[in-house]
Amino acid sequence: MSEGTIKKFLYLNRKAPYGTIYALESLEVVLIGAAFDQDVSLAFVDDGVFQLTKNQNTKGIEMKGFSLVYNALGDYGITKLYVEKESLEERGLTLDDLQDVVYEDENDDYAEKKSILLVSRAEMGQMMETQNVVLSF
Amino acid sequence: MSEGTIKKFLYLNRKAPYGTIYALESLEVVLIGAAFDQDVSLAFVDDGVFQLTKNQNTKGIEMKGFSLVYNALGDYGITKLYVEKESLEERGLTLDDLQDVVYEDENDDYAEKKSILLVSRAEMGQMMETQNVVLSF
Amino acid sequence: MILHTVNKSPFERNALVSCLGHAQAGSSVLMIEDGVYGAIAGSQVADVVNNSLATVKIYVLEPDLAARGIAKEKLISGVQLIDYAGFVDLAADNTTVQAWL
Amino acid sequence: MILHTVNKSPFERNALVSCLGHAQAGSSVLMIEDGVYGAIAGSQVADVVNNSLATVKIYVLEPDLAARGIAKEKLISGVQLIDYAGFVDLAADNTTVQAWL
Amino acid sequence: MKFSIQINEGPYQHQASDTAYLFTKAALEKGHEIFRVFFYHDGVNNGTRLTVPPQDDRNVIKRWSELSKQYNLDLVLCIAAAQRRGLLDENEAKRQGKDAHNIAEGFRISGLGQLIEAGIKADRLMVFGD
Amino acid sequence: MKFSIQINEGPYQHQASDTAYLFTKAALEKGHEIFRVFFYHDGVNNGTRLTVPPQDDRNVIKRWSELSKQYNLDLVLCIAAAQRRGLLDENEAKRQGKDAHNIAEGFRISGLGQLIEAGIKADRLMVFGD
Repeated sequence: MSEGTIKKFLYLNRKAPYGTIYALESLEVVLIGAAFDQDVSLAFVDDGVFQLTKNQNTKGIEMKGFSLVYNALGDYGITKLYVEKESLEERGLTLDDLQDVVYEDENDDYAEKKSILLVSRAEMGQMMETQNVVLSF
Repeated sequence: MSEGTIKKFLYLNRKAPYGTIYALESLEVVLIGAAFDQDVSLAFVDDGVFQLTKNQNTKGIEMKGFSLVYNALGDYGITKLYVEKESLEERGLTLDDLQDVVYEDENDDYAEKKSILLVSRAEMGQMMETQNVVLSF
Repeated sequence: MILHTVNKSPFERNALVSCLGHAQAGSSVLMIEDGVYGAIAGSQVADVVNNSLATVKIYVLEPDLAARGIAKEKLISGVQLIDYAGFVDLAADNTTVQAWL
Repeated sequence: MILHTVNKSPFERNALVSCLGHAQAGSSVLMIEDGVYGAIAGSQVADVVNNSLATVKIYVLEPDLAARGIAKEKLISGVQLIDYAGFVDLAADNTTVQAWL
Repeated sequence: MKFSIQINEGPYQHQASDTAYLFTKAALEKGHEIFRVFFYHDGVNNGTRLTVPPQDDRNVIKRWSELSKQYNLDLVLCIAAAQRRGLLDENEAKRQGKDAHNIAEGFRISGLGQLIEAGIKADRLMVFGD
Repeated sequence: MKFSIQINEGPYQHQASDTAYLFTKAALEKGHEIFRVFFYHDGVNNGTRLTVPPQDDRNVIKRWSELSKQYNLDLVLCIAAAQRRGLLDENEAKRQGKDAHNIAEGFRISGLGQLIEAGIKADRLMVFGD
C-alpha cells in the first residue's frame, strides 16, 4: 500500500475489563490511533462485551474506571463498535445491559446516531475478513 | 499448629509447561520446599497433566527443558504425584503418554515404586480436602 | 473445609467449572475479580453453578461485581454477596484456602 | 485471507473454539505455543477441529509441539506441521494476520 | 489469626496485586496478623521503585510500601524470580556487576525458603495470581 | 515483505517474547524487513538491562539487543506502559526525578503513535501476547 492509503484497522477486544489491563490499554491505543486518520473499527467478542456494561463503579477496588471513555469515542471519529450477539447471549446479557454509545454524525446535520452495531458471529467473521491491520487485546 | 508439626503441602499444577513459566517455577518451589520436611503432594489437574508428557524436546523453542526433573523428585523425598484421570481423557492422553516417574522406597529395601498416582476427579477433590497448605500455579 | 477462590471469567477459562467439579459438599467457593461473571443468571455456565448450590456455598466479592457493572438483580439466586471484610472472615472460618488460578 | 494464530490451550481457554467459530472458509489457523494441544486427536475439542478442517486449513508449529512432547502420531489427520520459516511464509501468503490472544 | 500472602503477577497488568492489597489491608484492620507477603513469578515486579503511574490512577508499589511502613509488613521478593526479571537491591546489583538497582522501599529480596516458611508459620496461605 | 511485531508480555513469564523473537529471526533470515518491534503492556519488561537469568537458560533481553545490533532493528517500548511498570531510560529518569534507569542496549522509549505507524507502514502486523 502506498503512503497516503487509508488502512482498515480493527481493534479486537476479547477480554473483560479490570481483571487485566488489556481493555484499558487497548482504549489508549484507540485514542492515540484516532489522530492517524485510518478507517477504524472496534470488535467486542467473547468477554470483550463486558467492557461496555453500564454502571461500572470501580470505587471499591480502587482502580480507575474507564467505561465512560467509550461514549467519547465518537468525538474522535470512532463510530463503529461491533458487538457480537452470541457473545452477549452466552454471558446472560442483552443490549440493554450495555451503555448506549452514540456519536453526532457531522455528515447528517450532527444527528445523534448509535455507535454500537449488534452483529451475529457469522457477520463478525465476515467483517474481520475485510480488515487490513488487526490489533488484538 | 505448633512449631514442630508437619503440615500437608499441596502443589496444585493446572497449567501447561513452556507457554507460561508457572510449571517451571512451581517445580523450583517444590525442590526448595523438600528441605523443610513437610508432607508434600503434587496434583496435576486440567492442563497440569501436560507437564508430565514423555519426550519433551525444547531445542526448537530455545527454552530450558525441565521435564526430567520430575523423575528426580523421588531423590528429594517427593513421591506423591496425583494425576487426574478425567483431565488426561479430556486431552486425548493416557498414562502411556506420560513419563514413568519412580522412586526408591528406603523403607522397603529401596524397591523401585511408581510416584504417579492415577486418581479420579472425585478422589482428587477428596484428597484436596485433607491438605493444610495449597500452593497454586 | 476449603474456601476455593476463582478469579477467572468462566467464559474465557475452565477454572470455575474445574473448581466446582472438585469442590466437596459443604465447602465454599468465592468468585473474585473476573470470576464474578460466573454468578450471572441465564449464562452458559449458570446451570453448573445452580447445580453446585445444592451442596456448596457460593459467594461473590461485591466490589468486583460493582466495578464490572453487573447488577445484583442479574445474579443467580442463592449466590451471596460479601465485601473484603467478609472475604477475610471466610478465609479464617475455613481451614484451608485453595486458589484456582 | 486471514492467517489466524492461536497460542492458548483449548482446554484452558476459549480462544481456539472462538477462532474456529469466526474463521471464514479458505482461511488458515496456526496453532502455536500452548495452542498446539488443540491438534491432539481424540480430545474434547477434536470434533470441533475436525469439522473445521472441511473449510479451513489448520497448521501446527512443530517446535512448540516437540517441546511439549506431543508425538506427530497423536495429531488429528489433516493438520499440517510447519516450522518458523513456514510460519513466516504463512504470514506473508495471507493478507492479514489476526491473533486470538 | 496469622495470614501469609503470595502474589504471582506484576502491578497493573493483572488485578492480583490489587486484590491481595485490599485483602491484606482488610485483614490487618480486623486485627489479624500478616506473617509475610511473598512476591513470586512476575509478582516481583511489584517491588520496583521506578514506576510512574498516571496521576489519576492508584500507585500499586507505593501503596505496598506505605502499608509495610504502617504495619511493619515483611514484603519479600523471590530472588530467583527477581533475577530473571531484573529486580535488584543494592547488594544484588553489586554482586551481579549491574550498574543500577531498582527495589522500592519496604521490600527485601530473599530465597524461596521464605515462601515455604510462610506456609508453615501462618494459619492460612492466600495465593493471588493469573 | 515488511513486518511489524507487537509484543504484549514480559520475558520468561509467557512465551510471547520467545515466539516473537524466533519469528523475527526467521523472517530476517528469509530476507524480509522488520519495520519495528513494539513492546506494549508488560512487553516493556523485555527492555530491562538488569536481568540475570540462570546460566543454563536463554537471556531473552540480551537476545533482542543482539538481534537489534545485527539487523539494525528498531525496538520501541511504549512510554505509557513503561512508566506504569518502571522502565526508564536516562532522559525519562531525569524528567521523572528518578535516581536510576534500567533500559537495555538497543531499546528506545516512545509513544503509542509508533505502534499505529508500525501498522500503517508494514505489510503485516504480528501480535504476540497472552
